[in-house]
Amino acid sequence: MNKISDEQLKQLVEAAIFVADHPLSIKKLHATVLTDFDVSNAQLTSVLNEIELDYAPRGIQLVQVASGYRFQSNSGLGPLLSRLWQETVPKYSRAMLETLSLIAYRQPITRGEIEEIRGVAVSSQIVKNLSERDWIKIVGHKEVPGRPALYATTDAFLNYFALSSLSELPSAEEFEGEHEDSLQASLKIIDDPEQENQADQNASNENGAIEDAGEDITENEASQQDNDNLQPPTQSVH
Amino acid sequence: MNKISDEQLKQLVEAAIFVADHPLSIKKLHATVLTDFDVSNAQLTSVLNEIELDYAPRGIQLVQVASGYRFQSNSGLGPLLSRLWQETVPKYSRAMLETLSLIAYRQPITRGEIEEIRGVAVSSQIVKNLSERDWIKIVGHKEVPGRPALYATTDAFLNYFALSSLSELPSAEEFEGEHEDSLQASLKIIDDPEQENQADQNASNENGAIEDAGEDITENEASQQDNDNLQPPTQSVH
Amino acid sequence: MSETKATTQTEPTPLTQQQPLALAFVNGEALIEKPEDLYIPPDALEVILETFEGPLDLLLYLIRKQKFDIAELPVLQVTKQYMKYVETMAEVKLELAGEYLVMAAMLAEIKSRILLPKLKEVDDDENDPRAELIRRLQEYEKIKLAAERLDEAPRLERDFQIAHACPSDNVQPIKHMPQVTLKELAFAFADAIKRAQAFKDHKISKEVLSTRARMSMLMQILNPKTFTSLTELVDLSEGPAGVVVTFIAILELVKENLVVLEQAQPYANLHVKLGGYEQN
Repeated sequence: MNKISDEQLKQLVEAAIFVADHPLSIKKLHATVLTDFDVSNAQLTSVLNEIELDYAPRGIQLVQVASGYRFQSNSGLGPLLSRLWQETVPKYSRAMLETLSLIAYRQPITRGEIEEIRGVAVSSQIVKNLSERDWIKIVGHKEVPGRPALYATTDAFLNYFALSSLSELPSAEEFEGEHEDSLQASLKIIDDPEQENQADQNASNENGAIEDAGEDITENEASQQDNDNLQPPTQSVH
Repeated sequence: MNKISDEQLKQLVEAAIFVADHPLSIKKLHATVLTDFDVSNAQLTSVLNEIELDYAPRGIQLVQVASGYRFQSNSGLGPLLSRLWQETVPKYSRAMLETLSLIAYRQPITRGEIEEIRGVAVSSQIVKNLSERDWIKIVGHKEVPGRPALYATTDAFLNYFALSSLSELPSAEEFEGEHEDSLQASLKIIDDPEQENQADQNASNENGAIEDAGEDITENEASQQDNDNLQPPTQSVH
Repeated sequence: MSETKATTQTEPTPLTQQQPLALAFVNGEALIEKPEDLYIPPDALEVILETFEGPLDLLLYLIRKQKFDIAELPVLQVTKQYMKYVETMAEVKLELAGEYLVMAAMLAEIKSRILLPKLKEVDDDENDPRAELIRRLQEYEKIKLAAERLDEAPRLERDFQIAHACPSDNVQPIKHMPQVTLKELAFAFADAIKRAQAFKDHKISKEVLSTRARMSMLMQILNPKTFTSLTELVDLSEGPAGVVVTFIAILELVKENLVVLEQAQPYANLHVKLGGYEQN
């Protein structure tokens, strides 16, 4: 058994609690990091108390939980620390948007009815996600065999879209102009016969293949990226 | 933008670094826990310096590694703290360390270039292991026949060795001095054929017994053909 | 080999002679140290060779062992010793020998150039292969030392661990939900309705064979007590499409945990009854 100074003991115990995967009990401390040292329980407890006091004014605290000691952030900092874990939920799928729109425009509606209109099954995940976002809820059951749930939108749904009532839901026609514009813009390149021909010619000249304008652009971009990839390594070194 | 006192800032930054899953850079701190606060980089750096000093006498310390700040246990406590885990610490082979060193010091480098310097083939297993540990990555391809991959080290490599940048690796020039040889002086001696012959004669005459013992064994056990293959054109010299 | 054999024949030396002698001259001074590694039993050699990282490493070892300068590269002595290792290596570990043999050839060539005055004059300054070997040895030694240094450097796991604190219970990940506009919603609705109408316009007996309707029908045929054979549920008069719809409807019901599907053994008939699988 070796001797260890109070200062060294404090450092060792503190570091052990910080690096361990689980809370450390006094017993576990004795069995692991202190196994070679002659340390009494009283000595260890006093060191733990000292550490606890040291951290009192800091952003983390030494706390004792059922299985032992661990360090934990101040709960007052919880809401701010939550920002360390941010997750972006992917954009909603077409199936999700159509399901939501059918519930909004045709409520109350059963899952079967949605499936009938869409012609495909509605996945449970979609219903779950929309419920979790608090945009839809079950408002009753249809009195047909199986008594399927009837879905409707919530106030949270109205609030999100800044609607005061469902009657304010717009029809697609109200956006019709915009819709066409955006469609036209995206089709423009392909619709322009001259440009397409030119691209075609370029493609055939360069590699004898017939490619449309879209593919040509992609190819240029791809090779550009390749070149870029070669450059940075030397820079990132320093 | 809200105001935050230096004391609160210190608590928040400290707790954030302690609870985060990865090292936190100043940029990341701004983008997460500090997003609502009006904190200058100078203020943040000064708080980080304060925290560093606070922990100087303790069992853990604040360090800056490639991807940001983290707390880690004092290196001196390593052997004691390793008792917290059953598994033994991985050891790395010379082949792996030499390959890694070459990638670290000569990046970006191809496998062929590594093999040329080491004088032996680099096993795929080593490259695979280093890639799986996320210590090396392909950063491009060399524009020579076969377009071999160019390897470089990653931030994860620097983090593992608690380095904040490659410039913290001991400079390669340091190794040159370790066996300081005067190339000039030595070339002069070697260029003197008399001395070289003399040395050779000494070696073959006076050391003949031991050498012969070795040769005999070799000759007995290896086929004559093998020996011929090994035979350099020197035999005609004597 | 025959080189040494010739020496042995002209000057036979007893095998027992082992007193320390000047083996080489370094910077004009005789080096008196017996390289004890000159003779190694082949068994031990195999083990030792595995510790070398290749011909450059072996060469470096031979040079350093005798306290030579790399830059002096005592080609004659080193070549002899190197050959011994390589020969033994060829016996015990043939597949290793390739790289070592290339080096052996290079050493032999350098040696011949040193010893042949004619060749030496021609070659002199430019293109001295010894210079190239010295450069490679120095370069390799640098990396060897760098690797040793890296191995000694403090590192995670062995020398230090990351210090962590648990987030307090009220730390919850923040989810950024996707944004949806009224326009997207309106168009999604319009698209769904348009498609539904397109289906209707194209009539389609598929409507007759809707999976949902078939699911409801099956729910009424089946009972929770006894299993019904799959063959009883299929109406062959509906043709292949009907069989497919029935089968999909059953799978759909299984998915929704409304029926239980059982099979006694592979390829045996399937049986269905109302009820759900234990949720775990």
